[in-house]
Amino acid sequence: MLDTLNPPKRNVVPPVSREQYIKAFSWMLLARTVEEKLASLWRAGKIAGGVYLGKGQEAVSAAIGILLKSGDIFGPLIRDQAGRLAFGESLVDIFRTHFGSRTGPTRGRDGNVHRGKPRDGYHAMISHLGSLVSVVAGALVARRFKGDTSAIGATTIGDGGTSTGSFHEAINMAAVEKLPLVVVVVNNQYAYSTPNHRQFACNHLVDRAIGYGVEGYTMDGTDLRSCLEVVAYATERARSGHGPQMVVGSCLRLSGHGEHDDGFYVDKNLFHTALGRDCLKVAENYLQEQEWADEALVETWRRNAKQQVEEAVAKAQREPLADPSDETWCPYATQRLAQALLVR
Amino acid sequence: MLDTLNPPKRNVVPPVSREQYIKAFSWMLLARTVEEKLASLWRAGKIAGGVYLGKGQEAVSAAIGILLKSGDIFGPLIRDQAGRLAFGESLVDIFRTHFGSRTGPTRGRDGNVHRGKPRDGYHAMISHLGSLVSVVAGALVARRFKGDTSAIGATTIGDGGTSTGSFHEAINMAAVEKLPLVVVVVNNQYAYSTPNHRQFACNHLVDRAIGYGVEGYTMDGTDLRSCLEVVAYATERARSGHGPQMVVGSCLRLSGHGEHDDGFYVDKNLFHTALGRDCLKVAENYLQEQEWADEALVETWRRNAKQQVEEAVAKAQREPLADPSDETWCPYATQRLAQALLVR
Amino acid sequence: MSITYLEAIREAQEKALRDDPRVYIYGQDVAAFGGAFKATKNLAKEFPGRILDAPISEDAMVGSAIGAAIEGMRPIVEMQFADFSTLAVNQIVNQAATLYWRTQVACPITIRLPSGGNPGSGPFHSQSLESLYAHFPGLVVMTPATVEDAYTMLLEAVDIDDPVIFCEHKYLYNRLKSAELPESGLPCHQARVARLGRDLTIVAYSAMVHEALAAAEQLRKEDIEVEIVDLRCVKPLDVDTVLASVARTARLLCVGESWPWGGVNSEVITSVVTHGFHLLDAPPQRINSKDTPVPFHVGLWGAHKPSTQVIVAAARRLYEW
Amino acid sequence: MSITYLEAIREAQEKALRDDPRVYIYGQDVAAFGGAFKATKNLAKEFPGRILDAPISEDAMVGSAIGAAIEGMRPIVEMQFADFSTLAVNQIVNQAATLYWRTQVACPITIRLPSGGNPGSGPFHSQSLESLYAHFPGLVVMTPATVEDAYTMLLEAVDIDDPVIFCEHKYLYNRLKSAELPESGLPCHQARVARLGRDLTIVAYSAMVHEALAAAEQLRKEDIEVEIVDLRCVKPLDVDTVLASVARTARLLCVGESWPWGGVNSEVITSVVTHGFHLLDAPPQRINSKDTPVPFHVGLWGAHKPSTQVIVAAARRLYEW
Ligand SMILES: Cc1ncc(C[n+]2csc(CCOP(=O)(O)OP(=O)(O)O)c2C)c(N)n1
Ligand SMILES: Cc1ncc(C[n+]2csc(CCOP(=O)(O)OP(=O)(O)O)c2C)c(N)n1
Ligand SMILES: [Mg+2]
Ligand SMILES: [Mg+2]
Repeated sequence: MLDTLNPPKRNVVPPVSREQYIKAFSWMLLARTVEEKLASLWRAGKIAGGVYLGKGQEAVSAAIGILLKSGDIFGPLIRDQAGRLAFGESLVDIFRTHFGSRTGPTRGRDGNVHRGKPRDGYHAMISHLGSLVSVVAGALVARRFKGDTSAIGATTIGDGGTSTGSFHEAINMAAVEKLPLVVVVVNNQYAYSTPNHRQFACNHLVDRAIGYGVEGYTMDGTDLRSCLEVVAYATERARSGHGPQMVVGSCLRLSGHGEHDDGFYVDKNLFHTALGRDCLKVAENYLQEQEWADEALVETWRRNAKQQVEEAVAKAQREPLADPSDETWCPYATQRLAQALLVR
Repeated sequence: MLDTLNPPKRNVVPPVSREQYIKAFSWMLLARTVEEKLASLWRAGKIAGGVYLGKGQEAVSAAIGILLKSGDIFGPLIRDQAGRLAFGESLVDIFRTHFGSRTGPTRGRDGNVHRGKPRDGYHAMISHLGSLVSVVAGALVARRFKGDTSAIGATTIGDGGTSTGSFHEAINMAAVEKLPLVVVVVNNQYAYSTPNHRQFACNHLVDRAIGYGVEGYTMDGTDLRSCLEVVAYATERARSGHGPQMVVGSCLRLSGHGEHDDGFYVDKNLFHTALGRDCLKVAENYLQEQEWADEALVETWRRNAKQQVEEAVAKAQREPLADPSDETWCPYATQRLAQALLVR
Repeated sequence: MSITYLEAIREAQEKALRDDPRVYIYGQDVAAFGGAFKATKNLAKEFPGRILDAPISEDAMVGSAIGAAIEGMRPIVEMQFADFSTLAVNQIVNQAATLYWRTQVACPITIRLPSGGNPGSGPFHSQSLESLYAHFPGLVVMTPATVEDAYTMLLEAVDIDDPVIFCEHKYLYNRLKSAELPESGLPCHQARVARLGRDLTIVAYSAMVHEALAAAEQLRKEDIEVEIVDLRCVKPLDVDTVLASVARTARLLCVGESWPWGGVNSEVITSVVTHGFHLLDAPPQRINSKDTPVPFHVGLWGAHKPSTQVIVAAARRLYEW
Repeated sequence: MSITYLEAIREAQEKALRDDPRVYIYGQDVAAFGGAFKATKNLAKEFPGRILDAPISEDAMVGSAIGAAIEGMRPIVEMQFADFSTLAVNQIVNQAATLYWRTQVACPITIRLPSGGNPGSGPFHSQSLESLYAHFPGLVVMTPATVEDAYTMLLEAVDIDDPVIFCEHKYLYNRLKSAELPESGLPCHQARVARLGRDLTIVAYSAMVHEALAAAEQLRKEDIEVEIVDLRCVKPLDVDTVLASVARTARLLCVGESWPWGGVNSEVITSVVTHGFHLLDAPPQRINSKDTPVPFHVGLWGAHKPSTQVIVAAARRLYEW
């Protein structure tokens, strides 16, 4: 399963344990539950703007979130609900951000997936694809300056995002600086409506790794075990001083680009290939195969996830929304500057 | 010598002929002579701004210029004097541009290496590195629209320029469109003062080709024969429908970054390696080895080149410089717009 | 039958493609998908091979359009949102905008920027970047406010030999409707008096023309007659038409959705006071969005951008000066 | 002993590095080479590991500085020329400028832009981009005109919690000298009256302050006393100081090297007329570079940018109004 490009296969990663697998699965399940709720809130007109789901990508994302440690840095993208949760995001913050609550991390100023707590190593993406990679790299430069040699950083990017100049500059720069950065490329076959063959012409995106002088691996994005193994390997390599790691996980986007989109353009055949498997189902089957959990236990978890989500939504809904009268409309952080402007 | 990365070695390129070699050598010699003159004019204070030389890179550049045909497209960079000449640039235009002559292709508006005749397929670079690659690619898109299936385009980029996002986006896009684009990367070991190891971390820049799904080759940039062979192969591949080609030529910049720079930071050991060879000398030796030309003949060519250059300089110096009173200071091409603004 | 602002943009592209073989469209998801906003819907079917999906490479999208234009084509580049054009700024302002000036070779490209705010769009899908581009020499920056202008100006943009930044307002896409499309329109370098008035001139462009019109209707009830100049094109700027209006009304209020510092409003006001200072009986005024990013929450967004009510209040104050 | 504007910039960086372990410098050729203009000369030796050469990746240079700032560092990014910052526009205006507003995490980065024209530099090594950045909310845009300000403002830029675009003028680098460096200076949000006068206010910034001063000396011979306000920082803009000066002189001429459309001049004039219309006895005027790219040929360049003579003539006309 460990399909590495650069280094020889090595047995540095212990086999995936029941405990770890179940932990990851729980985040996947919770993420799926969150997103089903978001979709229904959106359909009900309770969320302005767009709603973007990570359906089909929970395995990749959960694996990243779980294999990062406290003190690490994470720069998630739009389909990383599972990873965000695993990295420590509070459920209620998700809904606060979507509603535009005054209490949310962006206080209604930015919405949906544009949330984070950058000072805690949990970065808040802007929309411009590719532009977060260098930010996470820079955070790692800072850690090096501060003498923190144990932390690593991880960020994700879509197949489409790999075409951005920002992505290229950032990964090259991280390679020059030999930063402990793990870049996980999630190839879900489409960028909005654009299929791979209109996005790039190489055989496999992992072929880019060698050109940056970074280590590259592939993984089956629909298979949690593959993701846990490969991401464990990559994070371990990064942590032990082997510089940037590029991991390419393949899967299929199992939702529209956003909830406004029915994805009519997706090649329907893909749903019947290995790429089209639902990672959540695959993982549930594996749990049962391994006799790590039976259907009833999973059902309990599912109910539990639902309940947590309902509670979080209810809490967020009781909280005040953003209010223009709270705003000073001053963009500056520097106190004396802000004050001088307010006086004027 | 033909060191290809992707496709199997094939004997599609006929051996370099005496005639072709001599033709290329002549352009190299002429370019060197032009640049020596430019440098001395600069030292004499006759040229404002910077002067940038292609010393040590004439073999790569001449090979490109010679292997492009009439109707092809060329996007040269700063160290491409030889290629520009081989592609048809007039000697006097070089000096006109450096002097800021009213008669030059930019009429004094832009200077030194920023010249071209884009409508003739000879593009005029702006300073921003990497940004010309997509322009040349776009010209090839246009050719495809126009049904021109025989033309190709070539452009060069430095080791430093490969770090730009523009470069990445353009070559990826060209690969997706399968354009007949030859990108020649001239690795002269430095980008201004910055050595390769601060610029990229891969073993060899040609390793990038596979990640774009383009064919990639290496060549010895100090050896005209290698350059003629490999560029012939790459241009032929592009012409016959094999999509973008990436050629990486290695050499050493044998001048400062510009004439203002003494290059003190260059590792002096490099001058004693194969990279540090002067391609002009290497080519001259080869001519003599092959008994294609003896010292006396080369000396005649040299004198001839000098004379041509002196005549061009003299002509340019007799011509009027740009004059602000000629300028309408209107940036628009649209006649009715320009007129409306002038009336106002 | 009625046609929307968005449909007008689609129709203009269809006509341009039909009439001129040099036209093609390049952008993310513009082909089979028809574009994020459906501005190129069905065009790929109608014009096979001439509508090309681009990778997520804004810099290369514009760079390649420049190269194609050099070869005589007339590309239309669709940015998925105006906000993403910040990644193509270099190609736009340094390569496209300067090409003709440097080489005497024209650069007839049109870059469509779906612009402006919409509820819930947030800071990175709401920007109005006309002022960024208008600052640079060599660009034509169009900001159509009507269905008719969306149509004729886009045709003119494709026809013009200079690079055009075509700022189409997303808020108007489906909200603005007209009975039919005109055969022709004013040339882009002419502003339009959108409403005649006596007491006060409001200069606006794009979606703000409609806020201004709504404000004018309210003010009419107070017997304040507002004249409205729709700039249509913010670069070049038709100062003459503005001056002529101010000569009639002696009062100037500028309304724009972009940020205040150095935007369209400040250019209009400066042009008026440097050339027509004596025409004014009161200080010219401006209303912009607040000087922060565009907020996500609908309430914040509503307070961030100029609204009819704010315009009414400012106009009343100016009238009473 | 005397110290140049360029040396002041070097000294400020040296002091910042010495006093604050959070400071580091990132840019092309800034380490062993000391920077294209030698603004970081010897710093790599003095502060090993804290001056890092960057690949030719302006976007990643700024992006990484933002990431480091989030972690509490205070990076200084050197662009080799202001002109190349167009490749980092997205990181600057969308990521850096909005970070605090979005997340309440400050983004204390300083981006140094070697700006403005020099003989023979041409369209892509001469740009003045302060107006581009000042348009966007969240950025502080400094434009020091003196050796002293180059020093104290750069220290302030590093100290400030917001992203600062530090526009240092290349023409002044080696031409401008001072006896010594000050201990401290005005805060950046305050403009400075660079010369007292009675008849006319000239507002300028960066290199144009010196053209204005030269013009003032000439005009003095005609008994026209010019007051000069050096803006120092164009965003935020100290309108109060300008208004106070105009209140004394009743005449305003703005001089800036950037392009006219929507630049500093138009923002200053608009701020003055909207807030202090009644103070003016004559139409405010502006002098900018011409609305074309910056030409290469020295003669064209001289005619493209505002010169002392043009300022003198405009000031005289305004005085006689
Ligand atoms: C620089 C940039 N250009 C365009 C967009 C608009 N856009 C948003 S998502 C998207 C597709 C992204 O595809 P991919 O990177 O494969 O991620 P996925 O949505 O498949 O997870 C596009 C084009 C953007 N966000 N950023
Ligand atoms: C985008 C961009 N950033 C910075 C520069 C400034 N600059 C001019 S030449 C140069 C070095 C170029 O190195 P390389 O690409 O290796 O070409 P070489 O000079 O070695 O031929 C730099 C940094 C530039 N021209 N463009
Ligand atoms: Mg995708
Ligand atoms: Mg080089």
